Amino acid sequence: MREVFYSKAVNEALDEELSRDSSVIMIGEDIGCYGGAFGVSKGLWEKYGAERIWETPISEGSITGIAVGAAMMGMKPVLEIMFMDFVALALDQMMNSAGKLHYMYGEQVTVPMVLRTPGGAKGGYGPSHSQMLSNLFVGIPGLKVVAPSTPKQVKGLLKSAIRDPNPVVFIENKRLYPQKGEIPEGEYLLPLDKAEVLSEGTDITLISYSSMTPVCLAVKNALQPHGINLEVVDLVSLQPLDTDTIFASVRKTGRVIIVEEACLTGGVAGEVSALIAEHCLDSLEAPVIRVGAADAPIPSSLDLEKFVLPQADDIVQAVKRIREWA
Amino acid sequence: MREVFYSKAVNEALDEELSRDSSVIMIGEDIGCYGGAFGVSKGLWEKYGAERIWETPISEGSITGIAVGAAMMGMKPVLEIMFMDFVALALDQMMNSAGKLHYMYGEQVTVPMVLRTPGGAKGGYGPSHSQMLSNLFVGIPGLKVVAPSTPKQVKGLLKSAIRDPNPVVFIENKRLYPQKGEIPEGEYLLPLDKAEVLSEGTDITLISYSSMTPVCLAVKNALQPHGINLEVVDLVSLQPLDTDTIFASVRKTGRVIIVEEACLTGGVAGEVSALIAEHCLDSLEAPVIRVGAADAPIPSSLDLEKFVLPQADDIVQAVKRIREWA
Amino acid sequence: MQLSTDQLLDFYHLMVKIRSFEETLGSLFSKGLLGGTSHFCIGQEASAVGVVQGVRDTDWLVSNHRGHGHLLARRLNVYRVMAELLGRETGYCFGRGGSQHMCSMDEHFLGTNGITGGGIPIAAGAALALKCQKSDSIVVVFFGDGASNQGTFHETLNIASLWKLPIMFVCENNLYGMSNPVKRSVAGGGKVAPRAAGYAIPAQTLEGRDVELVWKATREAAERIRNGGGPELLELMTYRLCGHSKSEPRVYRTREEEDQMAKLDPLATFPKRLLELGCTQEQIDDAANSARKMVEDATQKALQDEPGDRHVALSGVFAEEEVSK
Amino acid sequence: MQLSTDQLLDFYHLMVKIRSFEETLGSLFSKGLLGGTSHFCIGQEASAVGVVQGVRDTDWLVSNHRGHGHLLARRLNVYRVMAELLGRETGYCFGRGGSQHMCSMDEHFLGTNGITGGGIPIAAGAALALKCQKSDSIVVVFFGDGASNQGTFHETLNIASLWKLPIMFVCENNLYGMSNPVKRSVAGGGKVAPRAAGYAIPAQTLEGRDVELVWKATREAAERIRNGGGPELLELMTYRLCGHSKSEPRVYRTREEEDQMAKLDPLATFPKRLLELGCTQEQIDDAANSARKMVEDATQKALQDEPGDRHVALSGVFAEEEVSK
Ligand SMILES: Cc1ncc(C[n+]2csc(CCOP(=O)(O)OP(=O)(O)O)c2C)c(N)n1
Ligand SMILES: Cc1ncc(C[n+]2csc(CCOP(=O)(O)OP(=O)(O)O)c2C)c(N)n1
Ligand SMILES: [Mg+2]
Ligand SMILES: [Mg+2]
Repeated sequence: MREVFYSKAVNEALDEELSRDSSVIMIGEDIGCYGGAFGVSKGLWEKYGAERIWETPISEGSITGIAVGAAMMGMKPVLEIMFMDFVALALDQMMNSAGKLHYMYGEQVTVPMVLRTPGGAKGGYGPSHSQMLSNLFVGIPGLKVVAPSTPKQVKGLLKSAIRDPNPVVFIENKRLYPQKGEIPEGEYLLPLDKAEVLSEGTDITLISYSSMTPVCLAVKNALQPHGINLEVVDLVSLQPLDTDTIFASVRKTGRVIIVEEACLTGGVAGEVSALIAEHCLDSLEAPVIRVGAADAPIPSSLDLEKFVLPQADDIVQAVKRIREWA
Repeated sequence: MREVFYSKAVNEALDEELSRDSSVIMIGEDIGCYGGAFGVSKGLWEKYGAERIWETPISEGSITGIAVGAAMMGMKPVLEIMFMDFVALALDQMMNSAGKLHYMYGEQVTVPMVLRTPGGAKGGYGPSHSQMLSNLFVGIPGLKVVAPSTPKQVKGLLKSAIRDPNPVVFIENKRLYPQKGEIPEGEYLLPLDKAEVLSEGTDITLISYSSMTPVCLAVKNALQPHGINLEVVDLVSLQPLDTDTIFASVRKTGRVIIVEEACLTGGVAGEVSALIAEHCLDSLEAPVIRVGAADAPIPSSLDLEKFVLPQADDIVQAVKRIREWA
Repeated sequence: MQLSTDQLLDFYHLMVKIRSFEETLGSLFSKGLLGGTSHFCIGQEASAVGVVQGVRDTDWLVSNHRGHGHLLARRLNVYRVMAELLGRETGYCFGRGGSQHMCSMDEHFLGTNGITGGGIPIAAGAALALKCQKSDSIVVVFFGDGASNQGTFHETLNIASLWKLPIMFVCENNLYGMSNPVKRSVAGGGKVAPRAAGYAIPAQTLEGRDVELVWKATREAAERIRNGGGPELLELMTYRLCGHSKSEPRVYRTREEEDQMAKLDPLATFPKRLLELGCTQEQIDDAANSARKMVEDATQKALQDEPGDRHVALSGVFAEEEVSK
Repeated sequence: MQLSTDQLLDFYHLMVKIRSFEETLGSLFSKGLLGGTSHFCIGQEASAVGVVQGVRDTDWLVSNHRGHGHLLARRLNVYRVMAELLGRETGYCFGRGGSQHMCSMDEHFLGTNGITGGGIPIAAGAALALKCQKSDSIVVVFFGDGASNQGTFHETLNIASLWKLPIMFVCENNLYGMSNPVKRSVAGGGKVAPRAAGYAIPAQTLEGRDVELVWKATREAAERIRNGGGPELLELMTYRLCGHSKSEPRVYRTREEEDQMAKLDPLATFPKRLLELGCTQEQIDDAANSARKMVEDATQKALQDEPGDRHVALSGVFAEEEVSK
């Protein structure tokens, strides 16, 4: 094991896959000598050259379509959308092409592309550069969606995503990029469809993904001394959802709080909650609580931002509420 | 009261609002002499002329931005996106501009625009012309979303939507256009944030919207003779959800089936179910069941389409399942 | 390179096949045997045949919503195309795709596309793949005048030019995008080719109803592109001698205009040209009759077929995992 | 119409104010007093001032992510602009918007915009409103060379031309979109103006660091547009003498290039020109010093202010219902 930054883990995954398979190419804005807006692709352009690293004009709609077309023809494009807020411009091609082509073209083609994009707030970037838009993709048939929270996950999953024959929306996170964690030595792959129980507990299940997972772990540690034993389940995969792991935890604790950085309304937490309400009703000892961002744009001011985005204390409050339930 | 087609009710609302307020304009493709792809705007171009009815080139991204800009300057644009499948191209401007400007520009501007679009399948139109994409909008702060199911609703709500100072996504439905219903004589407005209990019942609540509402009503009628008394609640407004009405019905029946034409995963039904799981857990006598489209593209073949889209029989089966619950 | 009379007769055969196919669909619609909708290319057969026959069978095609001509000009199996439209499992895409979402990788046909302008970047992506793979194939993408107003047109032409992609942009300018005349949709006079200059892409506007002219221009452009010359654009002036979809009443144009345009119908003019070039009336009639017969037989056969079952409807959303690779 | 020396000194004053504002932000960032990020327009002051001063105060402005120059050239209150950037409630948008999302309707400033190319259709929509309202105001929209590669550029220019909207498209071509040089992003040689011909929109490429030239061209174009002549495009060649955002290391260009470009810095060249035109060194220094002082005072004042509270953060998502109307 060795410690690396989340951003470096992404970079290693890209590097290893570019090196093992010449059909892997990268497409995106400022991914050349600049190394990507968050430095994630640093060094790759120098190493693999402009024939593998396709730096594009600012044209999110078409570069997504270009990734689709290249994928249909046997390439494995890894597309970077610089901020997740810009995926709206890529959505038509993801929804109406990438997610549908294998099915609607009678399984004659596959679309083995990855759309990598950093979601979430970095602090002060404001309404158009801070959103976690996981919800936009989770309702689209034919797309896989993953949102890793640790360096280990992000590396193993990105490699799997690149090798997967289906389009994968790969949600990174700006706040996680500078976080460190241990990763295995040597090559490893992780499955795209598995949640991870990051910390076992008995009283309440905290379900989260991406940037909110470390926050949940911190809350667990903070409450442990008070005799509250939280289980932290990281969804990892948002589409498909690993219902086996989710339901097992819910059945164990009977109390669930789902935490995400996306807006409360219409988010992935709602889908998870609905699945629980359909399949684990008997096990529930308390209502399913969701903690998420307020249904508001994310303000630029750092002070205002804190009121809109879910904070550790919001989770603590939810824990209190759910414990009070008879 | 008089009987009109759903499409005609939309047309009347447009006509009345164009006539009462000169700041109302229409923007869209083929909305001139052609009268819109589904004939909804027939006659308006002849009556109000090209200075009010702005027929555009095929440029969904920009015409949405144009509607936003015109709205900021005091116009009340009614934008038509010909098929809901194409809203992905409009999403950036809806999400990153329309929904945010009032808030992020410090309440100096309002964006009183309506994006009208027909969702849902018409039968055989295939993967790119049949989707109900309500879920794309319900997670976006700052947008109101309505999805009327009857001629009466659609007329009163469209008039309210046009007068509302906020951006409203107005989901019409291709299958509903040729359906008839009674509407009041003279002018009337309906509130944008209210659900409607279309048929009272005591045993199970069916919650639905848009095209699935008449299907739910038909199921109610079919099961009534078998002694099953269903309550049919039409959400009407998807954002905000009228939780008062929803919860009241759930508390009454204790059993809920949520039905929508959108894909099962990541849909509005999930949000509704999550709200119920959080706020009405004590009242639930059975798991909350969702009925929706399969998580697949919508095939072109009429025969295949039936397997993917929710059918009356799927609701009947859900009713059976939910009744079996102890 | 000159076209032989055999080739010309073959072109005529293909054009009649397309016309006959569209007319057959029309009557299937009116008989209620066809669901959904469909966009016929009646009147536009020459641009389809001229372009598709002007490139190699191993060059890749990307089409749009009005794609039956492109499919048949590439000699896809008429029966399986018809079966697809009829929603039968024997169709190219098991009936899942239908008219606007049909593909045949065996025939290097990357698909029709229901999103106006949606195929343009996909085609560039395919061209990028060919470039990465050092293939000597090129990509041809068809789109209409209306589609040239989409952002994807602009973005993709720019990128294709910058990257010198092996792609031919073929705009079938039939003067209308649905009901919208080009004068009110394509600024500056209704022509698409002048836009290409903004991206340093060579472009020509040609009479698209002249199959020989189209064939020749395509062949030449294709060779330049194949030799690394970068993208080119062909604008083919044409006219759809039918409604936009199914049988709409065409309120946006006059019957006089249509009558004028009918005189330029390639299926009316081309036989005369064939006679001039020395073909016999019998050869011409044979070419036409055999085409019509193929369509009729194909239709009868396809009508017998069954639609897919629940499994066909619900499977195939995801491709199976690669076992490793 | 000629510019008086008073006007020219005023332009210089505005340009220094912008420069000083950006430099102040830079030091606030390095002191950790500013959150998020920000795009400085150091080196681009002349295009902002020349354009904004070349139109009427009642003409509407739409800006992009690099908007501080546009805001200050329109004489927004420096203190409130600074307060907005500092996230204070006294800012133009209560601190909700920040650098990339700032608006002042009183000053006819329709907003900066964080989505590259996002402001272009919004501006056309505003111009459509003016046309509907039979106003004699026009709209000016600023965007970069990079933004000209977005689909919205194409779609909007086309529509603006077709509808003869009262809009001036101003492209500040600073040779880079973030790290991407125009030669690798704007096909055909890196110039944006030639694209306008495809939409029959008159366009000129001008030296954007010459504030007088920019002012004059803007004035003339604005009058033509105001008189119903339809949209025009101005491409203003300029250079950002700083990183794309905050203090990035600019690996994508050489220090030599930057040194060459620094010689064209409008803040270095314009004072010489002012002397030539008969201004005294004292006048020039006064103009500069008063500008710097305004920025300093504004900054000190804004730093004292408080950020908004929970209510400011969570309210205002929806506008109140109109009571009827
Ligand atoms: C994104 C999108 N917008 C609108 C439509 C509806 N539509 C289908 S074809 C068409 C007209 C296309 O015109 P053109 O590109 O000129 O092709 P033509 O139909 O004339 O062959 C329109 C508006 C669509 N399918 N997709
Ligand atoms: C849709 C979108 N894509 C990418 C970005 C990231 N980004 C911000 S500014 C910029 C470069 C813009 O270049 P240009 O238009 O030339 O303006 P300049 O920065 O040079 O003033 C990029 C890529 C963005 N904000 N929005
Ligand atoms: Mg056309
Ligand atoms: Mg630039």
